[in-house]
Amino acid sequence: MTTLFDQLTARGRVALGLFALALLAVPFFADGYLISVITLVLWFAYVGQAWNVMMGFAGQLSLGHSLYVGLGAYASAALFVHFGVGPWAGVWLGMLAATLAGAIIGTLGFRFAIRGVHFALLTIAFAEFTRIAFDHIGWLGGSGGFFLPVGDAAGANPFDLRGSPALFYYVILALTFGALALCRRLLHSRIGYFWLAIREDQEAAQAVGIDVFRAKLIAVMISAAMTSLGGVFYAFFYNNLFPEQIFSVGRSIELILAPVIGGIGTLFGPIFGAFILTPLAELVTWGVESAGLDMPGIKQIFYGLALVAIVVYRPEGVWPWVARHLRLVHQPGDQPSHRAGDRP
Amino acid sequence: MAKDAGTNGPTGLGPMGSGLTRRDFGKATLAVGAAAAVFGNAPAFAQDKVLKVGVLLPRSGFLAQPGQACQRGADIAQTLLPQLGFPIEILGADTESNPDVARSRTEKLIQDGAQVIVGAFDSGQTTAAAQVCEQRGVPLVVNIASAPQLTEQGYRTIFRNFPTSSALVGNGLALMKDLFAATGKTPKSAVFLHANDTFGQANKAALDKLFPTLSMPFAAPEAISYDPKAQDLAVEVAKARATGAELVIVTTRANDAIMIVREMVKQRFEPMAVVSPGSPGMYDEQFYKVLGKYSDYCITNLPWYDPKSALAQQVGKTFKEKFPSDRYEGYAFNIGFTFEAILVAADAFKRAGTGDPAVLLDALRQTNLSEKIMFGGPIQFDEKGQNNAIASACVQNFKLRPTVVLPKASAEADPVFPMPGWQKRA
Amino acid sequence: MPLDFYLNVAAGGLLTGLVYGLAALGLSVIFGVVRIVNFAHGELMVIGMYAAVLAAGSLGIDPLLAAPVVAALLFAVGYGLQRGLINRFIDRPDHMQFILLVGVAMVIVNGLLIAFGPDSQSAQVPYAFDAIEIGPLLLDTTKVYAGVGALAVAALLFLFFRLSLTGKAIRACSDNQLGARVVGLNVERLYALTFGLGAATAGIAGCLMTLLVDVRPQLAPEYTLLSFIIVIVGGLGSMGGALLGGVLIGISEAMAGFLILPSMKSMFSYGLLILVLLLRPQGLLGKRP
Amino acid sequence: MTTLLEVDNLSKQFRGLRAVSNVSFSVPEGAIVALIGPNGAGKTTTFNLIAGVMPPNEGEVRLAGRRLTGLRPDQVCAAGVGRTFQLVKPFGDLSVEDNVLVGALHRRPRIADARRHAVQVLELLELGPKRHQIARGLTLPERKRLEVARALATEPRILLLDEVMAGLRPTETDRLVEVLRDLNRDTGMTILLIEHVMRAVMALSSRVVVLDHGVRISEGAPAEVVADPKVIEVYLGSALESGEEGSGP
Repeated sequence: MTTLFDQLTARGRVALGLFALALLAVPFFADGYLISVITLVLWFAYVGQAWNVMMGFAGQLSLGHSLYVGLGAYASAALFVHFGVGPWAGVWLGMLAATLAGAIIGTLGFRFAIRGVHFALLTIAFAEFTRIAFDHIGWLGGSGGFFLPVGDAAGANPFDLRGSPALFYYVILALTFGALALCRRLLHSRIGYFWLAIREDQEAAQAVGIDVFRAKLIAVMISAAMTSLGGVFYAFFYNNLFPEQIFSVGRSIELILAPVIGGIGTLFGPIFGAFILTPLAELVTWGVESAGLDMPGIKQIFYGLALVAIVVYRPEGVWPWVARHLRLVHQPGDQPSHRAGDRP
Repeated sequence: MAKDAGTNGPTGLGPMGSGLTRRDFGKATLAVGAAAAVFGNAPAFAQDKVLKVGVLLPRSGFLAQPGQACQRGADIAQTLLPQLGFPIEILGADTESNPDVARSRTEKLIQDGAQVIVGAFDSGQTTAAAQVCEQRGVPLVVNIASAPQLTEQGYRTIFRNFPTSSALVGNGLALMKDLFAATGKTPKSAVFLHANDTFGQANKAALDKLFPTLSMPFAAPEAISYDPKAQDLAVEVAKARATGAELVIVTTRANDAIMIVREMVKQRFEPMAVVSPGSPGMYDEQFYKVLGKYSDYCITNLPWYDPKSALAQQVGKTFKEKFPSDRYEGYAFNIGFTFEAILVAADAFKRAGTGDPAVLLDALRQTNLSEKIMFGGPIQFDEKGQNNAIASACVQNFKLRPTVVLPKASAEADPVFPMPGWQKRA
Repeated sequence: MPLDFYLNVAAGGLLTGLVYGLAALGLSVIFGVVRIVNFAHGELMVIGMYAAVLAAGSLGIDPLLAAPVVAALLFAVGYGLQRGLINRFIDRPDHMQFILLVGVAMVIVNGLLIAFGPDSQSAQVPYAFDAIEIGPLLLDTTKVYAGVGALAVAALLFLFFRLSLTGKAIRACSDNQLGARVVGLNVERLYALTFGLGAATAGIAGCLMTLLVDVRPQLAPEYTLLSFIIVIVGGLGSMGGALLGGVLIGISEAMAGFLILPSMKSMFSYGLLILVLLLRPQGLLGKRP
Repeated sequence: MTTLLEVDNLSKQFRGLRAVSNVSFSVPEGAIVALIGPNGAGKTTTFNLIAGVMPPNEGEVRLAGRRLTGLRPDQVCAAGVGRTFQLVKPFGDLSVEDNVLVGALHRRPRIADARRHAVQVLELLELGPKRHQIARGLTLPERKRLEVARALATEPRILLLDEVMAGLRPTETDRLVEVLRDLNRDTGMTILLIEHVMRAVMALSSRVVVLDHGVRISEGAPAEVVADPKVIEVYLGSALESGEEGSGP
């Protein structure tokens, strides 16, 4: 689980290229169902990537990322419905709101030296707090839900984010690749190295002159802003918002599954994880159905067992393992004895 | 878009699909193509002897309870409708109470050949499905979902045979006036307790809007909203009691109805009646089981099956055969609307003679169904796809059974108002 | 508003809060010793609720009497879970433990859904609608039984940790794991025992809870979250803190619901949680790390 | 010789226990000064007070006349103090080069520039061949050197080394002593070190400060200090008391 894993070999580059091409071509050969599923996969890949900035890079566990999804979604939807402002202008308000929320949570949490599980719970608390607050904001529909007018499904109006599934597909694909590029850049930047240092050892990071508070705050803010963009997409993709759903703890959990399963702190982990999980869910549904098991809930049981199996047997995530075995990345110099002599 | 290029039609699914192993599936770069092989078969509009109905319901997750109740309506429809000359084949799907899943399941249903979608109990999941149906031009017949926006958002393929929350509350309040008139007793004040969720808030909005226009005999009730996930409603009931209201109006979900009545009994709060203007809860099987004698005399003014309707009786009979250990009344509401939604689709298909979506949509628009289960005029849809002719009945619990007491014509018994005190019950 | 209204509301909140506190106590004990945050705690509690409902429904046993048996059952579940699965995650990072337990929770909730169906079920007790009058107070009999039961179990647990040899060994283990190993304690076994005890406590809390609410599978995540709030407010790893947190949340929710808007009362709890995290991150009765 | 680091009347209490008590000493520019004393003498606490890990109850620290007390550790580093930790704290999952790169980034915001500098520092500490390895895979002596390299990469005016020789074999110690001496000679790097290994202290330092129970009991050239009866008593006493090798407070 290191930065080294994004050092693709020639083989890795080819695989990535083919993968990207396949994704670009999807709407030309796939049917509506597949497009829908992959759109969902990409959405989780995107927000997973955003979450990974905070957890995978800077080592700060957030279990309340639904907060940023919701803020982005509501801000852009409100501008669109109430003032006729298009989503790409509304994005800025959404990002501003989410960044601000991230800054508040980060400032409070980091100033008061809240770490680990406690920090994670602080993030949940803020998300839940906001959910209940939004339940009571009549201007945004409250718990009754906030509805966007439906656009023309046939056309494609990327400026208002109204149009066919293919349009949404390409938008989320672009976002996913954009996030990948941004994260790659971040990871190889000064702040990126600072984050990794903080993730590894906060005290040592401080001793080499890193303003830990500032660096962590930046991580939260970037992560929040990126996540809110996922929220904007969500709002216009689904055309309705309910605080109950968008701010729910369940969504926060769903959101971190892809990067955790794929491999925390790696660039391709979130994408890879999303491409495992959603198809896994579909596969399980398909398997359960073709086995004639008409038991609501059985699918989630298999899914839960699969999750457990993955974290038990692939603790560092599936991507690093796959990448190693398929030789998609360069191996570290010579094989170090992993975890052998951690502390003298 | 070259939709046909990479798909292999309905025949491609069988052997290839089952031959696909988990390992093949895991290979990232192959997954896209492989998934296309498994899931990708074009909609089959060829065989038009039977209408394929995709029934989308939250059968697990947070809404599992009503979702599974609705599913019984679909099961009955599958048995009964072909006997009545409506050939249908139901494809079921579980939304897991999650709009993301609702969306992809809808796509899958259409992919598997569903020519019409019926669902999805909850407004959020219904809009997720509506989105897909709109894009694919496949009609969506809503069984239950009351958010007014559903038919106001601009979808052209949506049909709703369920009242909007404003219609629901309007009818409910009107029936309350009828009740006071029929019994000659009128409360002087009321309090409104509601769950603060989609449905509860829609009810609240409708109540606020309609109340002034209805010239009710009491002042606008104070509203007390509570968290739909609350485990304990002692405080809420105490607060309601403190207002000194003579009438308690509730919009509940399921368990909260039980909690409210139980708390009222314990706190010895005895209003003239507990009335719901159309929410689930007080006619649920669980309500009777848990509360026993205290469940009696509670009133729900809601769309209900007309006990005099031949179709309703037939559905009731089929229910008895299929679920001998359960009571029809406890599930009738969810079953009735789900059954009717499927019936609406089947009827349109019969008239259209084809499952072609465009033709089917036209046929749906011209729906005029008088042979039905629930109270109200013939099923017809306005230009937005809303059926405005659904009436409500005043249903009061007697001897642990929901009993129609109003309208007079279909009444099975006379209303009792005010209700006898909690302690005075045998 | 007359004073007795407030008193009634507060007393009701106090009694319910004690049961919440007991559930949270189980969570706290597990964290204090094993250092694992049990994200499937509410699920264990709901298993206890179903067991109690089953006992009441099929055998006519009062949930209060069924509690010891349910506790034994959940002890076994907890012990097995720790031994078989969780033990190997003790040194793994928080998020890994989290996902593991999320997976476990998913299996439990949906297993219950398949086994018992989605409809809520209740344990019928003859005193379900009774109330006890004490001066101006009018208290639900069920709440009084549940609250007193919770207090009694908490006291027993406290005594166990103070007086019994095993209890002392567990405490030693939580203070200094390495030290415990050095003096020859079987840490793995103690961990499993602790997890079992925590689960059993959740099971008993579940039994008591069936007196107050009807059980359905979807309650589980709610209880997990609630236990968390309470434990953080009271202090992770502190036994008294869990009870105090439960009572505090119980009363403050009740009062907030009464004075402001009931649907906003959990917002109050989260507000309280945020305040405590900021002002006293170790919780009201927690020790500074 | 001008004074670079001044420690002025520093005191720190932990729950009534006086860990450091009115300690004063100074480190001249370009010198190597050793801070010695038995276990629990307050050496590491003094280091932490200098590095800004915690604030002192009394007194202050100045670097070239500038007050360091009250600054956060990263600000102290920015002021020109590089430090290592007694229990090494490598960034375990990063490569050796990246570990040092993080230090170098402090004064060289451009990655390429910082990386060049990092490689130079690694060469200096003879870690060049190991630079692509994952840090957690290094041996203890290598990790000790990595600590020094990372601190050095921040281009400090003074280097605080906390027991970098502990746990090394005599040959390894000699090697590191040589490296440090070269560093001091070639670049004029000022060094303050906590050390138990007297062989290193004698070989490196121009001055020695002796602490016991938080109090400075002696100061002077190595040979003088070793001959100081107070120092001998303290060392003999503690050797008689326990003789164990533990960590400081």
